[in-house]
Amino acid sequence: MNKEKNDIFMQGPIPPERIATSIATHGRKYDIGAHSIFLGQIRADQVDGKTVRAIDYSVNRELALSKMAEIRQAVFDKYPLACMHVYHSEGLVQVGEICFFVFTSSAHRRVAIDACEELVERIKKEMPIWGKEIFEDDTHQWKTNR
Amino acid sequence: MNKEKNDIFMQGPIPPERIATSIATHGRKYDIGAHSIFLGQIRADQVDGKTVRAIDYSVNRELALSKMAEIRQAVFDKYPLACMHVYHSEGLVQVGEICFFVFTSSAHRRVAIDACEELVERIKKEMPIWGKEIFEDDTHQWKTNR
Amino acid sequence: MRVQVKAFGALTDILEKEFYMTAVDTEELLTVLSHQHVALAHRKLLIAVNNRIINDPVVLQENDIVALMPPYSGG
Amino acid sequence: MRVQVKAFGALTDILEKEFYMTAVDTEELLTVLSHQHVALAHRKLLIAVNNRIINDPVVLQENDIVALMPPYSGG
Repeated sequence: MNKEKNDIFMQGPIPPERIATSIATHGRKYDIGAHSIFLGQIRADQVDGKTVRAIDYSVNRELALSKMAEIRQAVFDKYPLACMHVYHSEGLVQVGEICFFVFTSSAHRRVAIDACEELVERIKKEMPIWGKEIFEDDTHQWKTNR
Repeated sequence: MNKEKNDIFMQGPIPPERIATSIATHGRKYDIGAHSIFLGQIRADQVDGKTVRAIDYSVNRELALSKMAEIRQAVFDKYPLACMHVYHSEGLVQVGEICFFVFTSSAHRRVAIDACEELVERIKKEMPIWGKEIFEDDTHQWKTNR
Repeated sequence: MRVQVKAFGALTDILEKEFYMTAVDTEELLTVLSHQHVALAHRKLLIAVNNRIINDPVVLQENDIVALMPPYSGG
Repeated sequence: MRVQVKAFGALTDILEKEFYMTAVDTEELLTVLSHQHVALAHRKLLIAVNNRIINDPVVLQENDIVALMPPYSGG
């Protein structure tokens, strides 16, 4: 599958270097005073004595990309952001690895912080993504969001 | 000046690689599900037709370190955090560079996000740090926080 | 009408990921599938027809794509 | 009492960063400095004696360290 415009999905975990690169890139934007970043990481949750070793993310890609375009537009309309970056993993992500990355930048901190939080909540609630928690014995259960 | 225990001050800008390293280090902590990060960056503000080219930060170091210990303890007491990292620049930081870095990690997102925001607000308000805005013509004015 | 059905998330433990079936509308489609797969009955589902979420049953056209989706759990 | 005074932030445009002076208490210290440096009068200041912020005037001991600080502007 080709990288489409506005595709937020990365195969497997999101590398920490990606985050450093995003930050370094914005050093050239002199109107930015604040960045807010959220990272989701796979937890080794215990369920009935079994331990999660990975989450396998699947996506309704077409629906997801149009929903993301809608969320992106709504957040840009609401907040005077200089930048917005969103990545979400697709496929297998091991415990301790990053599966979700939201990055907002603005002149002042309030805007970046609020927009970042709103993106995190909306993406978790509205994006057609499903996490399959894989236990150490290779059985699974489907993640549910609170 | 030696790096003391709990010293949050870095000479000059905070390198983006530092942030990537912090994130990568936490990949070994399997009880973490969320990281929240705030970054302050030097803005090329315009004041009466002059443009800021850098901020020179000075610190009442002894007071700052005891205040930081107090804030750190209060935030750890209030939130079940897995980790907390704070860096603030001392000395000269050019526009586009990072001067302030707050990083919190926890099992669930709410805690990391709220703790990060509280740290940012408390540090800006309570830490004896002063920013001297240096203009392109080498004149200066002292920064005031809102 | 013959339509393509795509199953997502936990539904892929019950249904094939993609298959074809015939139904007049989304209500009939769900009724038929629930009879064939008991595990499907009383499940909370989101339904999209041609990548548009529907809240009420809709009549199906030939070659429509019907996505059956459990509650989202990304992030 | 002879005390060490340390000035911070914008005050370093008015005062030396570190100097010694004699005063009975912090109130006298401020009064003397304000007479010497008009720019200091009516400025909002935080005062720490031996790294402890004081809200009311305190009597000074020999070798105390008095920090004079304008409002903070970190971050």
